[in-house]
Amino acid sequence: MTGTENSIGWSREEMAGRVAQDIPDGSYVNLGIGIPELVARFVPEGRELIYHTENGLLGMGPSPEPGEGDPELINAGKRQVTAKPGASYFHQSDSFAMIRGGHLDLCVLGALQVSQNGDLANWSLGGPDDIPAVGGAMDLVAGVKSIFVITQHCTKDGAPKLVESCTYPLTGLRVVDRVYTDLAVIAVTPEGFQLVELAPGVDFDTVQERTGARLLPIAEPTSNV
Amino acid sequence: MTGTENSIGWSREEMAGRVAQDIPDGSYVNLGIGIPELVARFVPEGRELIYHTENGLLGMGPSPEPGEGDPELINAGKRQVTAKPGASYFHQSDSFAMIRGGHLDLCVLGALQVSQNGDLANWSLGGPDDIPAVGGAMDLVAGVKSIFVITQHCTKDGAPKLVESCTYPLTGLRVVDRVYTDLAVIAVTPEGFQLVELAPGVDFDTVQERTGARLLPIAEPTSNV
Amino acid sequence: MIDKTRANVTEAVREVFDGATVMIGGFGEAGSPIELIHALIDQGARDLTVISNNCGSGEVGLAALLKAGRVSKMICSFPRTANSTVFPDLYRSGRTKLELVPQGTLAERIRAGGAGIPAFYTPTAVGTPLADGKESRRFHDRDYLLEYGLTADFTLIKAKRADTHGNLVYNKTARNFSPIMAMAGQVTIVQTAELVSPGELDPETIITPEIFVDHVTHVPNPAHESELVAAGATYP
Amino acid sequence: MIDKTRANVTEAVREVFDGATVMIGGFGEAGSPIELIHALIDQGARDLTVISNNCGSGEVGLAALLKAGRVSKMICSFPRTANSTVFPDLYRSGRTKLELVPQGTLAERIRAGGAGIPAFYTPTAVGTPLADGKESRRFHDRDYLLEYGLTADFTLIKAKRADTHGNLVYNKTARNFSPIMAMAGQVTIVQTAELVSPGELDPETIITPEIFVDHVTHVPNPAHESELVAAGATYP
Repeated sequence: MTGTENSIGWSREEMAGRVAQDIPDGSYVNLGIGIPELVARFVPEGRELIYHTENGLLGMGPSPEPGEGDPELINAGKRQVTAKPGASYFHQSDSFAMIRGGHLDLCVLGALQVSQNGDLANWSLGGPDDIPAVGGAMDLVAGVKSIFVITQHCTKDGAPKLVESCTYPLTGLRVVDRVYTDLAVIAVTPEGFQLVELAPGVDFDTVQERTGARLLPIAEPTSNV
Repeated sequence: MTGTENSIGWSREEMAGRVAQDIPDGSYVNLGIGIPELVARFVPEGRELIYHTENGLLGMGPSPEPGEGDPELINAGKRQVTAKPGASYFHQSDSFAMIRGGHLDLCVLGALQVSQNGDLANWSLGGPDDIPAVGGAMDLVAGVKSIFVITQHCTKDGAPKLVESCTYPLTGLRVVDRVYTDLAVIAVTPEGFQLVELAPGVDFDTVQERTGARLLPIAEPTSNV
Repeated sequence: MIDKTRANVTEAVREVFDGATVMIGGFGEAGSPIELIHALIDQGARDLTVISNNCGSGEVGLAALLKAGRVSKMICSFPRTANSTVFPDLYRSGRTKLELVPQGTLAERIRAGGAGIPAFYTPTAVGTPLADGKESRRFHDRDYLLEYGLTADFTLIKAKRADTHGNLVYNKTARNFSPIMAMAGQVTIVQTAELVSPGELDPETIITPEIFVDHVTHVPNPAHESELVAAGATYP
Repeated sequence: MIDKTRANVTEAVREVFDGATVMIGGFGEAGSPIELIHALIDQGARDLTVISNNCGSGEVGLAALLKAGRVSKMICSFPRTANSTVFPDLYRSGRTKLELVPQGTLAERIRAGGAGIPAFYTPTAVGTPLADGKESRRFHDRDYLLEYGLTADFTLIKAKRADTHGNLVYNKTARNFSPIMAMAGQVTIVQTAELVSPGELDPETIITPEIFVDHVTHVPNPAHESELVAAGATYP
């Protein structure tokens, strides 16, 4: 299944835009490093979102114009950013008080694997020669109210990233609420992975085939809920 | 022994001045409510002391001139104060991080009783109808590097305040380093109360008689220390 | 778009419910959100647990809330003050319970609650009556008590200046418990003497970032408790 | 009288001893006290335990201290960076040990150390390999890990502006770990881009009060790590 990425389904930008659609107005949001950073480009018209970067800034804005950055105004990915009107700076203990204390509404993270009960692995391949590095990922999944994962549905080798149980070292237990992939939007429910939406031109069987755990079909709306 | 207060020995102002002599230049100091507040008036020439008030100010200055105070610039006794150049404001958790974390050099407190092993009772008479109120006293004695007590040697009824063991509810265990009274300066040592200095016109026997525990004489200077 | 302003103090405290836990900022009169407290008296919520360092003075502000019989329990460090008779009467008659907490432990419990820390160890109060019934543990040859984080359904605080997003700065020692109570309140309600637009506060100087704040209402000339008490004022 | 200024970075780091634990501020290059670190390399102390969020980049600053073989153990959350090869080599060859701590737990452990809290419970890392060997406990139906406060013999940080008493303010996200490390260091050593007299900093805006600071030295134009690395600089 090598090379299937982007041949069908959503592009990275479309995945990010799809995540953005699901973020309510006025949310306080932390975006992980990589694809999650793209989400900030797609805030739907009429909504105001406040971005938090765990190295100590609430109200993060986009990258600075060339030549206008400050090497000491950076995001968690150590890239230069800007501060919007209403922004504030704070130290690491206060920043993680926001995270651990449940004050952030949403965190969007990348993943190596997500299990059907919501376990997340996204910080280490667990190789004996790897330099382990965790940053704030474990704090974010332990503290933020909702955790969205944005990821290609499969690895570059075609292996499913949505699995029955993770084989890589865990970042947190039962923490993921939704997964946004190139093929579909999938909710993590008490019954397991449940399809929410298919990318255009993608059918249920294609997604199930590329998912390492049972996938429940889209829930039919009921009149009694 | 009623009425002995101030008939011999140091006045309250002299006691406060005597405490001030023992505070090294550059110390960070918290002064308790009451007689301890007087100490601030007696900073010896050439020394700079920085006063902390636990409600959130480092660099506390004297009372404001009449009409120039701010009801929101107060000390722990809820009296209006001023802020000196170099002062800073902070919240309660940061203020008690200074206290509990051992960053203050000295706290001067009043006392109901001090025991010969340094236990302090200064927050409650323990009466059944008393409204208990503790404030920051227990945090101060637990966290500040040195605890000096300034107090009349005996109660108004003539009962000793320096005792073998406290009968009033404790503020902290083994916390007092020195006691400054109207009659003497007394150190709390592993062997118990040890006289450091007598007030003018007061002799050892007078102090021992008014002390509820054994008093060791002034340590003779030795050539081998 | 984000606008946390509420038309007045009445709107700001509308949601407080019977039986709620309410943190109220202030050390003595400094930082006490008197106008919000008076609105809470009018609002009528009862059986409240109030977390505040003191119990007010005279018969205004927090003392008036107590006198109105709305508080079933106080969690505080120093319920006695010079002009305080309301709480002592309620306490002696058993109508209001008291949990007495050392001031630094109270502050740290509030911060812990806001920071997602369920419990921590402190050296404060070891060997005293306030350690009774508490778990203790030895670290590095010293004894410590286990203390638990505190949170609240609502927090009422006073700011000097706020923007419409809820970023706050305070006035001098009125800061005291307000920043940590803002963190620990599920719904944090702010009265501010000045109200400005986002961007008007220097981001380096904001003490309470907007993420901790829910409702902001403009009270341009807040009363000082000591002046009300001196004038013999009562509320309502 | 109080004057904490030191003539230069060499004087400021003079007391650091072999085997010391040293906290170093910064997240990536933001807030990294490069000139103090270089002075520490010249000073020669070895067998250091360093607590810092990252491990530096290129062969300047913290990476240069590591490369000079002075660090026997790193306590950090993210030792990998784009231009970092020094630490990986030391780690794989076993010459520098690593204690990996989640970033928020690292921050809270440092604050706890500075605040006299010996230990606290956190939900972070429960169920992960970083919980191995750690004590856990259930509060309100959720599991938490027991984590211990961290202190240091010395803390090295960078300020934007300081007064001669040691009151500090920082620049934007360079603030990061510096205020809490200032609290947790037995001796806190500051390099500051601007040096002023007491009273020139607004007391409402001071981030680190002077009580946490021991030595202040004026470094008017601190280097940026990324520019040094881009220029291929090495130290010494």
